[in-house]
Amino acid sequence: MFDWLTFITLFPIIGVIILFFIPKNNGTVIKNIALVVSVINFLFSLVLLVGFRANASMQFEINKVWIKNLGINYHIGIDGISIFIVLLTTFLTPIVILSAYNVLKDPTYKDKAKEYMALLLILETAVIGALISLDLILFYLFWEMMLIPMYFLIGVFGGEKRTYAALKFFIYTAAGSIMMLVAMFVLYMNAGGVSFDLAYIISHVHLTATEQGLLFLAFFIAFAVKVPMFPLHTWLPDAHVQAPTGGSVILAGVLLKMGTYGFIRFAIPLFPKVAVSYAGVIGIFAVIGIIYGALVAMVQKDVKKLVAYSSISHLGFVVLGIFAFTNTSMTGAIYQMLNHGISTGALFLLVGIIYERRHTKEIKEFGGLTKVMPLYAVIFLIATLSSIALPLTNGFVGEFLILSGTYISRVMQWSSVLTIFAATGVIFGAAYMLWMFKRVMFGPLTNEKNKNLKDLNLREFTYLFPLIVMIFVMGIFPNFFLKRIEPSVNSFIENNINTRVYAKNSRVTLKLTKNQKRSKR
Amino acid sequence: MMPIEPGILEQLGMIIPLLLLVVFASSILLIDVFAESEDRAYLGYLTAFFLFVVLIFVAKDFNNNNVSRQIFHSSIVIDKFGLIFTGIFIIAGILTSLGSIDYLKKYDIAIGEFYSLIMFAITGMSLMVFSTSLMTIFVALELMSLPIYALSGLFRVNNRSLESSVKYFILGSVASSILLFGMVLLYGATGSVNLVTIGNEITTKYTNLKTVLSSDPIIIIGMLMVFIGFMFKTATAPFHMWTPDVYEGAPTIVTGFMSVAVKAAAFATFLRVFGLSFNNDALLHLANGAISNTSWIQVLNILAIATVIIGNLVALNQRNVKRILAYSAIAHAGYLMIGLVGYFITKDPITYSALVLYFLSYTFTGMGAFIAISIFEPKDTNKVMLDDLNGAAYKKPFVAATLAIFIFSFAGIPPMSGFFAKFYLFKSAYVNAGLHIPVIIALIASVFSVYYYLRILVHLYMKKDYGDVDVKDYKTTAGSVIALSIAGFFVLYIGILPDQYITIIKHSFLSLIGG
Amino acid sequence: MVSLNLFIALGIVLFFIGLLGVLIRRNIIIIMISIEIMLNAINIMLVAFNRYKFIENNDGLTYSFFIIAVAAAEASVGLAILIAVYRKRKTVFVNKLNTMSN
Amino acid sequence: MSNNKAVIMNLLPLIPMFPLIGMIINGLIGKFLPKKLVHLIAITALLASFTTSVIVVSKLVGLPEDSRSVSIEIFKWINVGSFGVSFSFTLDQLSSIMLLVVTGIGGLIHVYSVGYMNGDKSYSRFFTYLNLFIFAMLLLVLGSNMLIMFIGWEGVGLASYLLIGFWFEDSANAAAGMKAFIVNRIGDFGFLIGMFILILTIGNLDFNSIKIAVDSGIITGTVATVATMLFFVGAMGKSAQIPLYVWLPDAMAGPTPVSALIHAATMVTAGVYMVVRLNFLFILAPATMTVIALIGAFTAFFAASIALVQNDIKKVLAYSTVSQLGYMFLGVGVGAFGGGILHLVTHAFFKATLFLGAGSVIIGMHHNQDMRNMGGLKKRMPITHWTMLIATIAITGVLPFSGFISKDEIIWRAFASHNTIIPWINYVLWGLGALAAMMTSFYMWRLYYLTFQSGETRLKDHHVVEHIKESPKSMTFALVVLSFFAIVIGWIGLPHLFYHGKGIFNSFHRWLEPLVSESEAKIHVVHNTGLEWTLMIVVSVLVYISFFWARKWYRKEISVNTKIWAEALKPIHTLLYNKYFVDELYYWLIDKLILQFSHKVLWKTIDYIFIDNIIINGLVAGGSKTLGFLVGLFQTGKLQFYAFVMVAAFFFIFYFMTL
Amino acid sequence: METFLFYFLGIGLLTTAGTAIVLKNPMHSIISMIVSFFFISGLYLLLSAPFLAVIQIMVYAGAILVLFLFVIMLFDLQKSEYQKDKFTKFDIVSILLVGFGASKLVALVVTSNSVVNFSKAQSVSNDFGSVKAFAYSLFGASGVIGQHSFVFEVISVLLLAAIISAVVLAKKRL
Repeated sequence: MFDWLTFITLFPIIGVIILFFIPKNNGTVIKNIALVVSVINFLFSLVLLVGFRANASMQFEINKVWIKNLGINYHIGIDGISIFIVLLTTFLTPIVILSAYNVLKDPTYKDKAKEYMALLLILETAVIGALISLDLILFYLFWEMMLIPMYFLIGVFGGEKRTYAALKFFIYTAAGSIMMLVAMFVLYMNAGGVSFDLAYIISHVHLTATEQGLLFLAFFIAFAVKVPMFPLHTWLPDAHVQAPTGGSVILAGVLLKMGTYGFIRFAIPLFPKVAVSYAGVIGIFAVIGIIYGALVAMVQKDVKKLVAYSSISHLGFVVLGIFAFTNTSMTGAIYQMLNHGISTGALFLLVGIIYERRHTKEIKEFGGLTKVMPLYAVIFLIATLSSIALPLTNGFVGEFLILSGTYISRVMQWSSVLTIFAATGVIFGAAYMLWMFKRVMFGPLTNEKNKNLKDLNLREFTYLFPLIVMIFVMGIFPNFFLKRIEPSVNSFIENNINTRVYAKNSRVTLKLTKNQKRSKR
Repeated sequence: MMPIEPGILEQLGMIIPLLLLVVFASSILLIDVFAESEDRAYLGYLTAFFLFVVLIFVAKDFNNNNVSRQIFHSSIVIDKFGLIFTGIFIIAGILTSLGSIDYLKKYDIAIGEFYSLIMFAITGMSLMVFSTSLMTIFVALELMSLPIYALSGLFRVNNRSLESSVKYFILGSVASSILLFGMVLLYGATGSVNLVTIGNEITTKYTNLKTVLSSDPIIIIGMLMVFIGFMFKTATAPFHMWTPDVYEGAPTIVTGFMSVAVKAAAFATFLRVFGLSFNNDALLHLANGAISNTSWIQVLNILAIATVIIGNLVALNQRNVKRILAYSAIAHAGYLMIGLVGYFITKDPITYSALVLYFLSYTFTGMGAFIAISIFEPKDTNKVMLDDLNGAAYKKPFVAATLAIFIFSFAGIPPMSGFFAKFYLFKSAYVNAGLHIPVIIALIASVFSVYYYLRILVHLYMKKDYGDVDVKDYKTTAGSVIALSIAGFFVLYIGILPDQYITIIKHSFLSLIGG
Repeated sequence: MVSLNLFIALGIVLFFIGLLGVLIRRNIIIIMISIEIMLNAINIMLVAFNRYKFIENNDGLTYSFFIIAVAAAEASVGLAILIAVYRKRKTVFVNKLNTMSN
Repeated sequence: MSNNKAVIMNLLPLIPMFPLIGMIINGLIGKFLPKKLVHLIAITALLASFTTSVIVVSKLVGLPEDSRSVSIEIFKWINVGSFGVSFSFTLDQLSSIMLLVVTGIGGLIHVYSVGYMNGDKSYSRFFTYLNLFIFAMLLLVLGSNMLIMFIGWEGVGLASYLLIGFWFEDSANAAAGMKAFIVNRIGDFGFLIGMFILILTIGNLDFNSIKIAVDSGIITGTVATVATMLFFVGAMGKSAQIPLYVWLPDAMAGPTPVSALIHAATMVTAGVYMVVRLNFLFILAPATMTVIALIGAFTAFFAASIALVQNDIKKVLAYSTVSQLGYMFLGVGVGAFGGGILHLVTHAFFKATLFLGAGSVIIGMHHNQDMRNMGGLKKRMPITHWTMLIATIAITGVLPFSGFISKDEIIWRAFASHNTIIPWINYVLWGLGALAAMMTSFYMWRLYYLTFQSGETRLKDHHVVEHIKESPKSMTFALVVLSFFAIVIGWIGLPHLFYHGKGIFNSFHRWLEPLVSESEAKIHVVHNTGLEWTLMIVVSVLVYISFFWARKWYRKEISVNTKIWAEALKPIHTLLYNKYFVDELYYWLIDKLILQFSHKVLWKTIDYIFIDNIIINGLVAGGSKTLGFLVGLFQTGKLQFYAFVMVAAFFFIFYFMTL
Repeated sequence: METFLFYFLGIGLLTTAGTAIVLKNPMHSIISMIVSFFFISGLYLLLSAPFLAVIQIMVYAGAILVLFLFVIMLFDLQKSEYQKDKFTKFDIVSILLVGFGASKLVALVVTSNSVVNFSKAQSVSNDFGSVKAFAYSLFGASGVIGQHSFVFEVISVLLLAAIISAVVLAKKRL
């Protein structure tokens, strides 16, 4: 049957090649082609969704030998966990490309449209590749490949200190993932030195406790840098502040998810015992991330930095959800990954719009924009509400599932205390987002320059509208998504946590409620 | 392996590639003499063509004869190991000759000798790799070095170029004489200069390092002298000091050729010499059979780690691009050395093929990078500072793009061949040879290397925009474009599908043991 | 009777004298001469070994013959470099030639 | 009988659907429609949902007494693993009352705001937000599980945020809106954790499954206490009780109909509704009940004391609302769930009248809200004057009016119900209740006399004074209807003290009987009609004294001795006027604790200095650069030095090998 | 007699080599170098390698050092020029290092058994060091490749390369 996954991964590259032949100066043709390519790629990914059956098995699986001598094979596939993140990527890329139309108008980038579009498309390929690969080295290959386009996006198209931010981004991730490579060697060696295939290694590896601990730490650091988790997060604000709008939307929307996805796909299945025994500690770091991110966001002067710190806080929730190891919390975590991609993506697009008009990101420069840009205000409000998890928006479903799942988790130590502290994030979230919204949108229109700002034009509305629709659709009809995510999560927890860690088949993850107990008796 | 003495003609038949090289080198000279037109560009293309012809012969040899035979009284052996490395030298030669057309035109040096010297150097290198006796190695070493001394001093009008050739000449001669001194001592102890006989003599006479040291230290001193000779040529840690100055001073194209081909030749010969004659347990094991931690492999290991660290650290705050690439060459020599130690410990096809794959990838990456840098070199300065590259990407997008590919391949970032080369090397060293600490140090050091590699890209892409890039004389003709596209293509191709190359290389391993 | 190790000792001492010459003197000519000394020392030892230990063939002799030839080649290139340096820098002293450093 | 159920089933989802449709239409294309059409859409939406709720409630009345609870599931919202939540509505006795109150008063206020807002330019936006509020409130009321209630809960929070900050040009309004939302959010935090506890213990959040769990003893005392305490935190946030009341006075920044609808009648009562809805859970936790009662009583007293000295008419009414909510919680706290709901209903009507009256006064006075410049509006705005008078009488609790019935019921139950934890608590509760009642009547009559009597209007601007005239018909119509109910509505809940029959008069308690009787029975109430009469008389006397006192001071021109008294009570006055400096305390707390801390400590030191400068740029980047520089020093460029290093290395290695 | 001859030649060689590297004036050191070559050819004769002795004088001394002389005369260094080549502190360190290292090395080598107690075999086949032996090894006998003829050919290529390099380096205008 036609190998859709590889097709979707490589289709953007075809787009890049087509772009290659177009002369540099007619920017619009380049932009349109890039848009068409990305939209087509999104439609093809919908084919994936249609063909996806809501069960726990790995679907669209291809397993061909790639490098026999090194034991690396081209083993790809998606299941409930990764399908929607792939869709998120293909969904966000056309939006970002559409949003980039007038970024490329200002003189400094006038005939660099081709590079900008090519970088975005390559980024899409790398991310989808990483999401679908089930071979350790194939994943590592796409994981590192993601760095190049993002580096150039920040470095060439960024703000003043772009080179510093781009370099910091690159080295942070590269340094983090070096130890993961060593860990992969050890795993390969321990599993008999035959292949780097994930399933093969999981079934054939038997490590001592200390080895498992060290290797998990190596994987953990690599993914924690990407998430980013508390102590390793200082690259994110710099990267976001300097990155162009499109770059930071993709960075926040998709690249950050690679960290959390990495936890679920690689770190936990490989070392379930360690993951469970350290779940509490990781939970603490996640909660620190939530509260720290929220508090620091509150005092930011720069809108983009504020949204950057807010995504640190949101991803803290996701990590908490993952390491609670209950099916509600993990499904919620995966769902929250999608929500964060959409709501923070929308926020960055909106910040980008006012940046394009006023060329400043300082909050005090704005104020009372609602009078001048009402439609913009409505969309900004909806995005803010989704970001602070108001019910009937997508944020609420994710956060509620994570918090309720974490609360009832018996695997993670101190899970109830952590949930309470994490729930305070809901308050701080509302505080800094609404305070920012008030300072930017409400209040008197004093600043002269804001007086004649134009409201959203049609193009801007067209790329924001799908996000708004998704916010409500995912808020009101989450079952469509949850139905597909859940079976994979159940089987994940079943064979990674219940059987391999607790080795007895008691449904340990969920504290047995009394009436369930009674019904069981 | 049965040394046989077929007739002269048949023996000559086996070394056709070498002969062809010499013939072509001299014919280039003749053509140059009779040519009237001032412009010598066509010579570049001609050399490339000649080298390509030789490459075909090498490939033909590689496919049919599977048994390697020692000829000319076992002074050389024609085996797949030698053929593969000759192939690498020839590829480097082709890229150099194509890349040098523009470069020499920029410095308006119109001499044919440049190309013939390149050819002679390649002959020297392949002879070195084929030889199994120390004497042939010495002569071949000289045949390789003399043209390089001349080439590095090509810009007589530029102080740095002269200085680099003086330094290279004097230190090179001292190193060769130390190598000779070692040879003499070994000749004294074992009665022959043939590597295999030396090896057998040592194993028959002595059983472990302690007895060798106590009874016949001359062997150890001789071996050490040869070791030092090679350490100089491969620019390993304490003996690397000449590299930055020589690479910075020499013309960029020659630096490229030196950093890729000369280094590869030195490594290959070192592998052959120490693999055949000194890799026996007499020199490695202590009385109680355990591997002694004062054996030469241990020394090599320590030097390798030192090279990696020095190479990466010092490069961090260099401003001259050629000097950065010089230190990066040292760093890569360090990684290769770790691979070599891995090979010596295990002597299995995996570590061997990792090593050779790294050379293949490094050839394309190194040559490509230096050709691209040579295009960006401002006229008559023989110096490429980081600031000379500012905004160059918008003047020459193709050249800058290929340079970016090579830079990422140096840094070992996935789609480029550098990633798989580095990955395979470190995997074989870590998994097969058990060199845990050196690999971890190397990996950490390679993260530092990302910093100074990306600095080049920063200046290329991020420092200036379209408007304010002043017109520089970066004119490129077909030669360098072809060279860059060949190098770029292979860097990407090996990066994505390295499998068939690894199998070819593994195939060549069988003959090495027989040698 | 003169035994082998005397010759070898002589060769080694001569070799190190040559090496010392390279390290001490600034003048390139003298350095080249010391390199020649080192090569001669090697020749002496070669001949000595061949004469005392491996009398049946004269490999040692032919090697030293080759070494003389190679030394000649080296010397010619060395002097060519020296001329080029002198013509440009008007000096033959090596410590003047250190424009390149970190 | 079964077709009644069927009718309810398919009509019930329509009720919230109408305001939703109204909101969507007004939201999307309201800006382009003429003003008339905009408010027409909004009002018809409300009217439709009111009529359907009347039909539905009448059908419910038709059902037999014990099965008056119909629920319908529209679609499955979230189900993950064992935890399942679906969008489903339930109509039972309690929600029917709330339904009528919300749609009824909502409708009237929509009519009223046609007049009030006709000058405003973002007319359609106002009605969109109003419809959004009604939709959210209906969700809250009709929701059959805690999560749907939570959706409504936060939905009304959002609507109040939008409506308070309706005139966003003035940053004070926007700040008030934000403050309201954040304080509500703090309450919702408690609500959320409570829900998690329920999920932990019984696996889902449906009200009837909670009831089953309570009956079957799955939910023990401790779990119930913790859960109910947390739910009460949520209630405190939403219904502005002591610690979290600060947002309500500032919420007056919104248009007056908003204050009337949201901050008097419906939203703020959500907390009380939730407690009554979960009465079977709260009853299990006597500790929480005591806390609720205490906080209720104390809030009543505290808010009333502040209202005494406020000069802004809307501020007085705001603090009066806080105090009346305090009463409701007092009632519910002591177990008088029915009494609490009754007071909720009566309060909804007379407080709405008061607010709308204040609104028309403000319109009349051209948006001047300070009572000190009002006075003498009796003859200029007769209808507003009479309706306000009726509502004032009702709120102060004079016999025939509704206020007295419900408030007195609560005060009596406060005294009569026996508290297991602190036996003497009921005296304190009664005392606070009585004092609060006294203060209520004082500040209400002070408001009445200052605005309508005490001589001529003291407003400086004579031009405005001439033009004060009665508000248009749409406003006065709502006032008249509401004031009528302010009198009448109390009668349906007459306590058995006055009326023993089965008639309409105490139908309210009988109506709520099946829901609350079981838990109310658990509280031991003293039955001593004589005592009940005496206490009632004592309270009425207190009310009359403060009425007389206020009348003496404020009826004529502000008399000379009021000034003497004011001087004497100066310190207390300033304390009360500045609202016990609570707002300043909160601001200092937030500013110092959170903003400064996170700016200086979290961001600047940890993030910026510690991680970035010291570790990354300092040790890693800086360290390696200096190291590289040091190692680089060896590169002297002198050839002899290199040769020397080579020879030295040779000897060193040689020495090493021969070790 | 023979030992006397060895010591005479040996010491002569060492002293002349020493003076070659110590003397300031390059002319003087060249001359002392030529004298040392005479001592070396004497040693070769001692070691019964007459052909080599002759080659040493003709090729080494005659050709290579004469080349050096031409080059030096080409530069006609003034006295003041090469006087500047003074000893520095650094040289003393290297002298000490090399001296110590050399002595240790000699001590070790002299005692190692592949060197010690080998006395000269009396009778030497007549063509040991002779031209005939050389011819056989270089050019091989009737149809059989000589033992070292391959290396011989390579050296011819090497010389060609050396000539070209020298020309390239010495050309006035490229």
